[in-house]
Amino acid sequence: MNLPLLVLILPLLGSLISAICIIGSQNKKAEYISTIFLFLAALASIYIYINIETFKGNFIVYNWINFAQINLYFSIFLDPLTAIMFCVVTIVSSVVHMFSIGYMHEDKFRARFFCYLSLFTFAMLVLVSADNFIQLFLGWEGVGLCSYLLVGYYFHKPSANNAAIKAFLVNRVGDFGYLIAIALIYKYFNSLNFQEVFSNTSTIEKKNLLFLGFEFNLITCICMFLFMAAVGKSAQIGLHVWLPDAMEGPTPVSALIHAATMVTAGVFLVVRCSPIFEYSQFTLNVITYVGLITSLFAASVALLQNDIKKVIAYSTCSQLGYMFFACGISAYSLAMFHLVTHAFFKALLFLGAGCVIHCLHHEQDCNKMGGLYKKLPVTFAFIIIGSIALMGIPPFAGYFSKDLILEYALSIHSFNGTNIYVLGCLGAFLTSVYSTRLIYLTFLNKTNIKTDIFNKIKEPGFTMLFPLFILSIGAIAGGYLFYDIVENNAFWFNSIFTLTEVNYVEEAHHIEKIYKLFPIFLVVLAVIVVLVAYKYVDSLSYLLNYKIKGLVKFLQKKWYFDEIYGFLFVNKLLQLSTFLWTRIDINLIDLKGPIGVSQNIWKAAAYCRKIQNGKVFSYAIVMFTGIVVFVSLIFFN
Amino acid sequence: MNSFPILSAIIILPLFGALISMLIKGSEKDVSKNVRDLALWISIVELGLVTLLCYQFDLSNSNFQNIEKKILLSKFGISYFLGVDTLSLVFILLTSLLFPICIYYTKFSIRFRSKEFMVCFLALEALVMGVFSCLDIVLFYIFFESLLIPMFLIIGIWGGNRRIFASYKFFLYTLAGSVFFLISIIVMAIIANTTSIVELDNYYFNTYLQKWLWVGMFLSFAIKVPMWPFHTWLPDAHVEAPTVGSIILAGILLKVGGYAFLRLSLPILPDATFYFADFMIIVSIISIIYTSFVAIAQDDIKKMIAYSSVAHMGYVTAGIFSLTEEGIKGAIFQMVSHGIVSSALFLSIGFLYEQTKSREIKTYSFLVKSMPTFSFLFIVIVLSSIGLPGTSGFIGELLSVLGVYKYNSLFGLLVATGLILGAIYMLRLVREIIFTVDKDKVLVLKDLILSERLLLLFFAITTLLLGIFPNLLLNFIDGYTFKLIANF
Amino acid sequence: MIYFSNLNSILPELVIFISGMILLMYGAFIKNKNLSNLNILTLLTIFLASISLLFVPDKSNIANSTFVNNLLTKYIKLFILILAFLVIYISPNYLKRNQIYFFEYPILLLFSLLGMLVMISANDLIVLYISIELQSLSLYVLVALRRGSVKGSEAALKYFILGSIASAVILYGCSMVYSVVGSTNYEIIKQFSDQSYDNLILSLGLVLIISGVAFKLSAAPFHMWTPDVYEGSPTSVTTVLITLPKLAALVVLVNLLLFPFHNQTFTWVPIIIIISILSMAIGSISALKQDNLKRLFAFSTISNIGYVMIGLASVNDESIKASFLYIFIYTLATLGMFSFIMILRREDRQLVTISDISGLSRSKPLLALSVAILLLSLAGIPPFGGFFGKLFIFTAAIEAGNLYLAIAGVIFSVISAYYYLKIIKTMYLDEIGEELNYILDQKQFFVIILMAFLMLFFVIYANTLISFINFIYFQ
Amino acid sequence: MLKMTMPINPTYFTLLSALLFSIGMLGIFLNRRSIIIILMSIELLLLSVNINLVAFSAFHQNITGQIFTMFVLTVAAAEAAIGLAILVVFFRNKGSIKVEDTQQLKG
Repeated sequence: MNLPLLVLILPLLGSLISAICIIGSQNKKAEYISTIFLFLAALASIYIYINIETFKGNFIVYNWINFAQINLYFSIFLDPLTAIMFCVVTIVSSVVHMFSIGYMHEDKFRARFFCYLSLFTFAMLVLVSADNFIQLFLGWEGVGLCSYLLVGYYFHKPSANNAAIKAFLVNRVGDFGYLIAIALIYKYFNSLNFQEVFSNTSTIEKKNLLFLGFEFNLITCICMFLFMAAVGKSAQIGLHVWLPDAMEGPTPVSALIHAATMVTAGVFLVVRCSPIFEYSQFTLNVITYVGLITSLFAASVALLQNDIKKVIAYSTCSQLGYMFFACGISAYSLAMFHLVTHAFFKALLFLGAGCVIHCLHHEQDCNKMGGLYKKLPVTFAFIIIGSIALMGIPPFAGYFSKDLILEYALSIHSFNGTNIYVLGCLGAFLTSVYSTRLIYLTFLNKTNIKTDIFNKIKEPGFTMLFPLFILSIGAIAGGYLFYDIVENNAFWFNSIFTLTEVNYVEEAHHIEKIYKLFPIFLVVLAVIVVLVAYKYVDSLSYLLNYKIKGLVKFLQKKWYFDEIYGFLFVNKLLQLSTFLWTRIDINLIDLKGPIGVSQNIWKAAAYCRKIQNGKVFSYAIVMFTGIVVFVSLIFFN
Repeated sequence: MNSFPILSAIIILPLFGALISMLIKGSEKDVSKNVRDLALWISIVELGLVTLLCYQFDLSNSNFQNIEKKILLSKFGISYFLGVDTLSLVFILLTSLLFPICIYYTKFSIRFRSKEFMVCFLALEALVMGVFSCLDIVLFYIFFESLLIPMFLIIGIWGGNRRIFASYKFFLYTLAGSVFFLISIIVMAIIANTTSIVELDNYYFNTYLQKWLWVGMFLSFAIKVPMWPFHTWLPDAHVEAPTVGSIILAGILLKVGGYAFLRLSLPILPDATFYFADFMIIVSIISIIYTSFVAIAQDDIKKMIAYSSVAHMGYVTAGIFSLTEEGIKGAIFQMVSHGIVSSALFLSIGFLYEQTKSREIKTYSFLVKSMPTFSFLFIVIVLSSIGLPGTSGFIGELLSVLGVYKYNSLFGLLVATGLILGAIYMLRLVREIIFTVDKDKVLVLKDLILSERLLLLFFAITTLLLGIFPNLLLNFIDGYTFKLIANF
Repeated sequence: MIYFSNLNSILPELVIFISGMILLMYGAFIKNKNLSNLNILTLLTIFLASISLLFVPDKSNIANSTFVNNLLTKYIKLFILILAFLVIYISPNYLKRNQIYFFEYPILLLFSLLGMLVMISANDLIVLYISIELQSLSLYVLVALRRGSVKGSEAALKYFILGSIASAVILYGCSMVYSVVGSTNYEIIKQFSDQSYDNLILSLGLVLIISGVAFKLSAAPFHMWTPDVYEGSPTSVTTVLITLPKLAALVVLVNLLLFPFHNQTFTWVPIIIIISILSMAIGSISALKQDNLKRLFAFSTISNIGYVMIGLASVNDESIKASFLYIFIYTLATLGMFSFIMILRREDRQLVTISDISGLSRSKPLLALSVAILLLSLAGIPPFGGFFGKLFIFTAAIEAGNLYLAIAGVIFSVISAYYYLKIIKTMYLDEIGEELNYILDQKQFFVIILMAFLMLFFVIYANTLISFINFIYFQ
Repeated sequence: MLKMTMPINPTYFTLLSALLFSIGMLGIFLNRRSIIIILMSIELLLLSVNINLVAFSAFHQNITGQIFTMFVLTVAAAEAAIGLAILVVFFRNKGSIKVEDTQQLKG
């Protein structure tokens, strides 16, 4: 039996079986079967990752669509990039499956949850293992669908439904970009398979296309539209509005989808299409600066969020910014490295937050928590590990991936590089500020939970803590385990393409020591500042609420993006549609068209009846005028 | 040409059935019972005949098969000329599938005068089969026009409360359009001195004349499709028609317009088609975007679905007039998928309508609790109508967008925006009726009975099947598209 | 005796004339007592007349060519006799119930029939005028037959006044032609007009004659009398009025325009075009708001005559044949419709308005179905005969180059489809009204079914019919 | 022997008959009083034609015109008879022979 096919089929089987279990409503069976299948898939994908050499290649499942001499196959295309993504997706997914057994324990219909979760994993694997743009689009939209279903899992909550639709529609806007990119590629490359398109990108590089009178470079257009899709999926600035609302879904969902897998699909797309992106320097610059702005924007907004999950969501958004500007400076392997490590420690943070929320009976506002280190020491420890990895303090994985990006950026001595380094450090500083604030408010702060509830809090069960343990290994050891991704480029074989062959690690070593230590110094400084500020400066709340009230409100309101979009799109859309319906469709087209014409004819009929007035002599007059007209006709011709 | 005239049998069988069901006497109750059984059996035998036709149809040669020709009128050689190729076979198959389902479903929806209903319905089936299988342009016009009579009666007698207005509008609007088509037919017949479509295909009319003929045909087919400015009859017809009427109207009658474009406008008038291609795509773009916006503002479910069918048919006409191979294949695929999806949508609304007798969105809420299986199947069908990859809707839309993009990138861009708009009103509908919890709406609906579930399941499975294995259909229409593309 | 040698060419007219006289005597004796056998006798005479048609030679002209026979006239006469047979066949029941069952009715009908037969084969203006007068006068009296009804007498009065004006106009036209040509014979007129075709007085005379005949055809500017007369007169008389004189008048017009005034086309073609467009317009538009069935079908005749005129306006042989085919189909359909109007009876009252027949499809399904077929055929909806009539008319018009006429015809047929549809709607879509009287008159019912049958299966016998018309057309 | 003097130019006769014809027509349009006047004007129409016919029969030296006139006269008589009969029936039903009363059938 072909192993990669097995990895793909297992989640699908898991979801089908749990779908059947929904009808029988034996939730127990659904949980265990889908989790076991996922663990098997994880082991298989680790095995594939280890000896990628033997499994390399394209395994065709069946002939999906063929039209106009194009044959698109539904297939599993295995190369190092896919193998890594297989590992990340399956490991995190199996961990989340296990965690949600505990987390969703009291929900009577959790078979449906597991069905959606496994279906999501299957869709993600299809996306990752695509060998043509259409199958990637299939996985892309499948993932969007599952996020719609999972975010809207608690369908009795109206806010969950709205959030689900918002997520789906914003993703759809991104997919619109993707569809245009496909159409462009199809029109000029006359094929949609990765191999053919990547191989002759260099030949078409100089081609310009005319659009509404403007001259555009073809490759830049394609890359811009592909990047638009990535922005939509990875919630970069502009199309990020759906990510914070997606927190309506259960926490394991956010852990899996909004931390590790779906949001990284955008990065994966950019890395997968690196052969095209390399030829368009303009797009790479755009990616760099969008990544930078997003990381700063998300970090700044995360500073003052009250909801624990929203803070982590914004931190994901900002870390994605890091990955994107790593791709921007065509350090794709660094981006992948950061993606992998980030997947582990962000999932760890989310699941930790999940434990906290679970123990406090779905209380998400961190101002109402505090002093939990006494009650939940183990979760506290795991969240500490996760935050340290996030902040990038040396021994943990975060340091290796994030700081490597910053050091390499500095080492290329280009305008972009220095910008990235400076703003990256600022981002790192903000990251450490909000993560320490989060830890302080939830754990170290004096409790403002009512004492009777506070006493009843106890540690979550084994099924919830063991996944945390696995992820913490990843968060700690991730840096070492996956370091060879960055070490030798040979690992990537030819799945990533860069114009100039660069060895990132020893490039990064060239910069002076001081620049290496500066980000760590900033992070530690931030930790101390926050702890001191919250611990001893009692006038902090006064400072925040009055002194810099405008800035605080601005950040809390998420830079007013929601309001702008709400005004610009949502109710404008409704106004336009009612206008079109009532004004144009009914009054103009219908009344002027068929009904208008028939009314005129009806008036003519009434007029004719009036002429027929029954008087004999009027009939005779009409006859006579007829004769006179005909007689006069003779004279004229 | 084998001996047994399958095509005539396919047309005459339902007429024969209609005749017999006229003669059935007896009390109201058992007349309606055995008239329905008779009609069901007739349509199932019809389905068997169609499968036999498909079975013995060899895909290798792409020209017409099962030819039957008998001179009716000596003038211009107007003849009873039947023949079938892959394009018409696809639609004949779709029709023969939908009719038994509708007849079976009448058990729940048609309560009174079921004898007249079955007569109209079987006559409608015969005429639709005639439209898709005839090769003489006058015969095509005869079937194309006489479709209106049974449909007029179905909407008029068994419709909603404004049914008479709606049936009048439907009948006279389509008649007004198709009358110009008659003028084009006569002009063509006089000049080419033949009325068989096969000969007309290779007869060359001069371009100036082609443009006028094309305009004549456009007026009739655009109303039938319906395209943007001529679509105002569809929402009224759908809202007032009985569920079964809506299924046939959306599932098959809209396809007759698209089929007519592909069978008549493109092959016979290539230069005019090429000349008007830009105009047609612009109008289809307006159809897609305009009607999607209007659908958002609707509060009557059936009207919303009606407007969405206009948008979906916008993809069809855009695909056809992109004059590229994938565009046309996309258009045909979209027609089949829209036939299945819109029939399923109208069927599900029919189930709701049976229980609550209201089509307003605000009457339903939180169906997921009271009707879980219905909600699941409804969502699968809605996803296909949005055009989610993995469902048939996606393949149709993708190929049309690729085709239009190849023709002209700006148009391709605008057609692709339909992708976003389509999702807005469909998801809003799903949220309103299936998920929102509304305390004051206390009506509890019973979930679907087994036979209703099977019907919806059949449609859901077909959309998914066509989405996962589209090659079944795409290879099937290969022969036709190559032949058509040759003259562009 | 040579004079009597070619008697056989006027045999049918003789038979009708003589039997008319005999029946008149017989009628005077029986004084409305056993009128049924009087009726049978009239049917017998008509049957005899059609048999005698077989003996008429294919090609003959007698009485120094004032009376000509050819294949066309022969078979048109046969068709008129068949129509007359049907009309008389279905009317006795109606006459009995509406107290107009006098012995004069069949006899007057015979005499108007005689007038029509002579009119068709008239080859001389004098004979033409006399036959027109004979036919019109008997029809005036027929319309006035129902003594008690005010409407009947008013209709008769209008019909008389306007009819005699029209005859006066025809007469004046003939005198104009005579004053220029010096003879009233068609051949001599033809020779004269061949030499000096742009003679003003001649075209003036022609125009006047056309206007007069157009009145008989109830074409547009001269149509004002039709709705009032058809509504006022008893339905069986309207059935006569609506079918027979139209056919005879058309043949007269065709004979006149194609034989003596053949090369005067520049005068009469524009007039025919104006007449056709006006008739179609007024016929279809003013019928929309009608509620009375008889009035509605008056306007429907006007619009159908418009279509026939399109055929005539395109002058070539194909279009004239198309006109004959059209008027053949249309007369049959209208005959079926009017026998339906006669059959509509509830206890004592004769139903006339559309709303009276609401829900007919529930009470009398077969009757409703055949009426629906007739209506759809009149509207020109495809599967039925009417569509092929219109198809050939439009083809002929387009072939002759006047495309605008075809487009006008097509648009007006859409408008007219509305009021045919309105009747179908009342029958099928509306709720059922009170019950018709249960026992339908068998004869009328049979005629309706027969006509519906002819319309439905037109396609099957269409080819034989067309080739037959080609065969008899002016060989 | 009757010397054939220069015959009167027939155009005068056409003018005369046209004049009579238009008088008859006006008689029908302008009359608002009674129907009998309409009947009389119809008779006048027919007579005007006779003048024309007789004049031109003399001009063309053949008797067709006069034969035609004979027929016209007989027909005019028959018409007058029937017209009066219908008028009598109308009077018996309606009670008056004013032109305004003939307006029941309209629309």
